[in-house]
Amino acid sequence: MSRVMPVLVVLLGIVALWYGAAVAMNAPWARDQAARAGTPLSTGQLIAATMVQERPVLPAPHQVAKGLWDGIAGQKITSKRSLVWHGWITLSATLAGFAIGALAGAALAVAIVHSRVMDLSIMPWAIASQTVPILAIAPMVIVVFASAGVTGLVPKAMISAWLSFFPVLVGMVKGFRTPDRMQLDQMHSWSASRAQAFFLLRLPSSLPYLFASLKVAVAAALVGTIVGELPAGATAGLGARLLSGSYYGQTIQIWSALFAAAGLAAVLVALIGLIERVVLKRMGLAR
Amino acid sequence: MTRYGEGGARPGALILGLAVLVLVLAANRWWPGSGLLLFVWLAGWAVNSRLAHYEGPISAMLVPLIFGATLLASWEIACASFAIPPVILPAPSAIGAAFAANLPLLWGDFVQTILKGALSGWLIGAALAVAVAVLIDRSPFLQRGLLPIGNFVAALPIVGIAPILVMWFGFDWQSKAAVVVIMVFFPILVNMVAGLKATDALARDQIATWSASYAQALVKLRLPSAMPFLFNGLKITTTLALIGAIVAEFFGSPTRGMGFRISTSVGQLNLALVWAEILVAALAGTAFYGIVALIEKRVTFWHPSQRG
Amino acid sequence: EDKLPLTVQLKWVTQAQFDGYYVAKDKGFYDEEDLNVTIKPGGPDIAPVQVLAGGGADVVVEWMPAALAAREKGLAIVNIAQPFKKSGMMLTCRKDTGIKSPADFKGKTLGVWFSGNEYPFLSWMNHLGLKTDGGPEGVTVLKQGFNVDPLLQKQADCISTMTYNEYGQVLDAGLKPEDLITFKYDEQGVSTLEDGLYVLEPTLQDKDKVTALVRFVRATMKGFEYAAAHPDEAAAIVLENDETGAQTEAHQRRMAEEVAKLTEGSTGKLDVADYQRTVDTLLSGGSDPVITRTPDPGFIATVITDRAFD
Amino acid sequence: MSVIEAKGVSLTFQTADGPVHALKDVNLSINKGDFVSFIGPSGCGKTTFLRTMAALERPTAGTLSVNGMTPDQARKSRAYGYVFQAPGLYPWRTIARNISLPLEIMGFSKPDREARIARVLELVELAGFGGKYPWQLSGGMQQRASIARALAFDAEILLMDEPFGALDEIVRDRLNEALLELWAKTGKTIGFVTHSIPEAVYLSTRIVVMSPRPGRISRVIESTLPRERPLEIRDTPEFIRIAHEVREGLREGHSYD
Amino acid sequence: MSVIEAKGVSLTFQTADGPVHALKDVNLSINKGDFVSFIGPSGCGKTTFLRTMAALERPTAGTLSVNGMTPDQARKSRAYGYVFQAPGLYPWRTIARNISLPLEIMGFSKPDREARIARVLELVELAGFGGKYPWQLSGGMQQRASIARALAFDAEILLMDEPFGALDEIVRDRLNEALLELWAKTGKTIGFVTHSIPEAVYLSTRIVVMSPRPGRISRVIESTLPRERPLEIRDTPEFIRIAHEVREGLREGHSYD
Ligand SMILES: Nc1ncnc2c1ncn2[C@@H]1O[C@H](COP(=O)(O)OP(=O)(O)OP(=O)(O)O)[C@@H](O)[C@H]1O
Ligand SMILES: Nc1ncnc2c1ncn2[C@@H]1O[C@H](COP(=O)(O)OP(=O)(O)OP(=O)(O)O)[C@@H](O)[C@H]1O
Ligand SMILES: Cc1ncc(C[n+]2csc(CCO)c2C)c(N)n1
Ligand SMILES: [Mg+2]
Ligand SMILES: [Mg+2]
Repeated sequence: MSRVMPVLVVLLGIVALWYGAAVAMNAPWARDQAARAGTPLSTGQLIAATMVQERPVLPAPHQVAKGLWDGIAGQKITSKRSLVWHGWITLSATLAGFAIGALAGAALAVAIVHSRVMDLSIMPWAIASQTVPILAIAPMVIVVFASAGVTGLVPKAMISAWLSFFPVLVGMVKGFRTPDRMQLDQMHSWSASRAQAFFLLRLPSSLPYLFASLKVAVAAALVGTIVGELPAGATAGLGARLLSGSYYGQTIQIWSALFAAAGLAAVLVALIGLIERVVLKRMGLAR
Repeated sequence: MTRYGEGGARPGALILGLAVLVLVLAANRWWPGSGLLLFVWLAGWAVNSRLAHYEGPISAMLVPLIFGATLLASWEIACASFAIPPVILPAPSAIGAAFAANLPLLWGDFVQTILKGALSGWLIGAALAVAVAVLIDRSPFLQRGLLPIGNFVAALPIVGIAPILVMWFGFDWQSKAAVVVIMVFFPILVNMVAGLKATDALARDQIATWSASYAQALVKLRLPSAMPFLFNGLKITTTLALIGAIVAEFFGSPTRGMGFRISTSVGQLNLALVWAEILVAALAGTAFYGIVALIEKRVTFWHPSQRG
Repeated sequence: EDKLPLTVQLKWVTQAQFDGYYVAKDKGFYDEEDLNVTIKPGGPDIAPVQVLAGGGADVVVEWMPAALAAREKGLAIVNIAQPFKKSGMMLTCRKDTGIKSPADFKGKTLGVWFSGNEYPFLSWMNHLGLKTDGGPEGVTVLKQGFNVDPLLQKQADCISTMTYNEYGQVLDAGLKPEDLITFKYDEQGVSTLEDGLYVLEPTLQDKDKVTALVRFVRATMKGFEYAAAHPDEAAAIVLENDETGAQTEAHQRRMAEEVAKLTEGSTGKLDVADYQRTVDTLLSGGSDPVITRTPDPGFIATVITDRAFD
Repeated sequence: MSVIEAKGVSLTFQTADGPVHALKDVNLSINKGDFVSFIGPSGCGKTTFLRTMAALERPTAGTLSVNGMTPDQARKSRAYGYVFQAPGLYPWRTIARNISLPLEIMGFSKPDREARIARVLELVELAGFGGKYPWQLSGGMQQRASIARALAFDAEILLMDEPFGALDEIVRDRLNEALLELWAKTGKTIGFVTHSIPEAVYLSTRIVVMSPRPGRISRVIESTLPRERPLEIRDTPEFIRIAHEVREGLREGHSYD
Repeated sequence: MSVIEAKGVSLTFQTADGPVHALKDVNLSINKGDFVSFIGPSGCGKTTFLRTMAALERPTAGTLSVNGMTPDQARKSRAYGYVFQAPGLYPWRTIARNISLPLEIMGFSKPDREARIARVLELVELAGFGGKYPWQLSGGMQQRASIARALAFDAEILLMDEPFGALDEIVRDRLNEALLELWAKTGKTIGFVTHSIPEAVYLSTRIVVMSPRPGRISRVIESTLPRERPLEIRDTPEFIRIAHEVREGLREGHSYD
């Protein structure tokens, strides 16, 4: 109860604001249309007109809700119009990409805290790699993979891994360097090997950073997949859905896909939050 | 400060050299061009392992440069020896030529996209995220109410919001900044919330005995101890901000900007210019990250990770 | 069994613009020719020429300016057939902006597609003597996104539309034809050739591929003919093949009808006059031309259409 | 007039492997200007009791009042100066600015702050170290800095948890004297945890001996020494008698387990 | 036969506001089986010297050898058990698992580990607290846990930095006895920092008095007490004489500043 209430209240506030914004943003078009038709609108009629447009600047909440409902519950989940179907395609590539990215990020971080050569040579290039606009090279990546005969989930997952490895890398490098002097000295006085100092000290003390990074990374992985879905021939997945909605000006379809994607991200983030709580509790860190 | 346990092993250099030579020749036989590639890599790595033993700013500059040179050399070699068509991947030399030939154009795009779009969006997004993190931290009600919804809103994928924001904020840099705000908000928020929770118990008790007001505890204790986390978020988002600003231009823009140039040049198959823009993005991103990292070093000098 | 395989990369997402291919596949025209055709939908991020160069497809649907640009960049790309005779590109303006003729463009904001599609526009402005740098003596150019919002939101006075697609969307959004004024590139004498079929030169050395291409072009043209005659059925077939589930039937039906007007009069063979007009338009494209010299004759290969139709 | 009044105070921590009775039915009344030492085996609840007085823990049973208010109200009126068992200096502030922190919070003016910082640094023999960061100081120096911080503002009640544990005998003697002087001059009420019997006897007007499991008060010894105490008082028979009594009390506590 | 041999050891820290001379020309030779105490005012370099012996700092001048090896080689051969001045327990491990940590690192078998943990917990009087987390223990209990951790594996050289600072007299006495017993039985070499003069005299075969700014050895006092030492030895004239000498040395150091 005490967990649901605040969410509901805030949600209610947002919905109210949203309706207000929808009226304000959609009104010019409604007024225009009326003016062209030569039938002036009363305020009531105007507000009603802003709620039902087919291509609103900002769709009203209930329009999006209906779009979502149609997309999720209104179709067989194997239908091409089902958001569940598209969501699943996106989710599978996201999870694959996230797994690859998180592992790669963590592995690079390990290498960086242990080797000065790696620290000096990798870090600047890892940063540079993230500034390459993926949407620009994604088509080339897809083309290169396709010419090597690799299509489907893998190229998308690579792009999502590309985006998600960086937050993990940065967070883990920080986390692995968090143990203080005395703790490292202790390890040192026991002549612990690097591996031992890593698993027994650096890794546990990096966990708060790790989880914060993983949350960011999983959201980034989803964005990566969606971006990867555009040049993959815009056939399936939430990204394709977004794009085709955008291309055909179907505002409500865009918003539904958008919410489905954000919902997916929120679920993934919440899942990691859950794992975080369980892990920290089992380690005695959550008091 | 003393360091311990460093000093690399020095195996028999001659044997190693011979082994490398054999490996290189064998590889080249089996796959022409790959031998040279392998050689470049091994040589670069060998030089770097040596250099890394010298502490100080010079080796810290040289090592990444040599690594980068190795990368570029192998790219050039690969383009030449595997006959990669330039409409798929141009060689670094061609990219360099395009870069040098288009400096004024690249500068104009840089100003439009990075300075106007990315930077302003990043600043606004970061300020918003910090403010919301503090709000959330202040009120358990908001924490339960806003954080899940915040997660949700902030996870909206860029390709979905960009067209909407272009529709709302127009074609110029304002809509790009808006995209950047939304993109950088979440990572900074998550890190900042974690940072505000990370103060140690003793310090919290102390400040309680002084009966500090909420604002005082925030300013004097919690914000400083959240700084390492905040900078974590700020660093991650420097690159996100660039991506956001560039990609948003794909969805509508005036006839300048890095994203505009990239998408237009792809259509013209002027891939060298595309990569020259990517080069600008990489340089700008690295500099941006570097500046934030430098500020971090100054602000969180006390954190074990900075004390070395 | 041993059908000849062939992969074709489309320029855009699955829609009735490409109904000829989908109809040929669905109606078994490719089967009749013993072909096994894979159709890859495109999208705004796909440069078919790149896919071709990367070996992702045997044959691509592309607009001629992009193909010419690639040729000049050293990619041995060749036109083997030209299903679209006319250009569907036009500029659509709101009447309430006061624009009545191209002379009124001065000082206005115009939405233009880039990525290689801007050249006919630049050439046109060059003819009109208008600068495109945003100054008061010229026009302000916006890089238009995928949709028609800039016109609806009054962010632009005119936007680029295709007769078969975006124009319909403008109407769907609630504007009436009488609220709008349109300028077809064809009628302004600056049109360039659109959907054509292109392959790489080495493909034409491969006898099996040539055979496959001959059959492919023949069956495809049959598909376009059928689609022109049965737009409703063509639209249904396209809808069937759309994996995103985004298209609406009404829109696709209208698109099929409009596309029929563009393929009308094409036998599949490239008309040399059309080709020459395209090259001339592009060569007069202003300050930053997409091509700088007349392409070499190797750009056009008539072998396929010759063998297909004679 | 009693400043602190504990009636039947109990505190139980719930831990994964069962409850820990840190305090059990503690009754104590401390008068204004008293110097009360707490002594007892490690883990008997001294820190917990001090924390409860300062409103850092809430008793699970019983009541505690400070100046007739709840401890929390007293805390809000800034009645406490607290020296914790660990130094707990902020790593991002120099020693001087660490000491300055509570002064800033309480709104002292800048010149006043500077004067106070100089005075207390002098007092704990750290003059010249104001510009150093905590991690650049030795353990004992950090502990002294933390004492300086609690002394810098004039709280009515001073709670000190083993403040001199990490100091050598000579500095410790000097600081003991300084503390007594301060106490005499200001009439503060002081709660003081120590493990040193002579220190407890030398400083206090009253010595509270605690014993563990569950933590409770086993003896309260009133000092019969005069308020004026030169260091030599430690050789008087009276001093030795009281010290003996405290030791007895301590031993009793230990024999329990 | 000397185990530790320091020749002209100096160590200077570079800080933002100038260099700090933590150690200056320190010469000392410690024999196998010696029990050496270090005593001196806070900040005189005791911790720094202990750290240097354990290869946690590198001298800026002079040489140090341990068993004829460099300190770093000795460290790699796991010659040291080190008790730090602050407990430094890992918050994510229970007390038992904290003690287990170095044993895991050194590859002791599981039953062996468990036996050792039980033994040292008993020794420091923390039996029954193995399952608690560090933050559930009092300051003194944490300190004892950290001692237990250093005793759990049998290092040849034991370096202890104020291990008993946070303990009451009675526990301290008991632990002093236990330490002497352990030392007698195993013949370890022990370096021990303390602020308590009686403790130093009671435990050591040699007492090193240090003085600050710059940190150096001002006196080395050889104990003439027998190896066998009941607690009552502290009342003998010999004991009191040595204690006096140490106090003199300390006072000297203090008068320097
Ligand atoms: N947060 C906590 N959770 C659980 N148990 C706790 C907690 N804090 C203290 N305890 C327990 O309460 C008891 C009393 O602890 P306290 O810190 O008050 O002892 P102390 O008398 O100050 O000891 P010392 O002289 O060693 O500092 C101990 O047994 C300890 O384990
Ligand atoms: N990391 C450091 N950086 C700079 N100065 C340091 C550092 N560590 C110690 N010092 C300085 O070196 C001197 C000796 O410190 P050390 O910790 O050895 O003293 P100590 O004898 O152990 O004192 P205590 O009894 O208070 O623990 C001190 O003046 C201290 O300020
Ligand atoms: C980003 C982008 N926007 C528009 C076009 C132009 N275009 C080429 S094919 C096609 C289909 C028409 O229905 C359209 C609109 C493009 N190439 N790239
Ligand atoms: Mg305590
Ligand atoms: Mg010390």
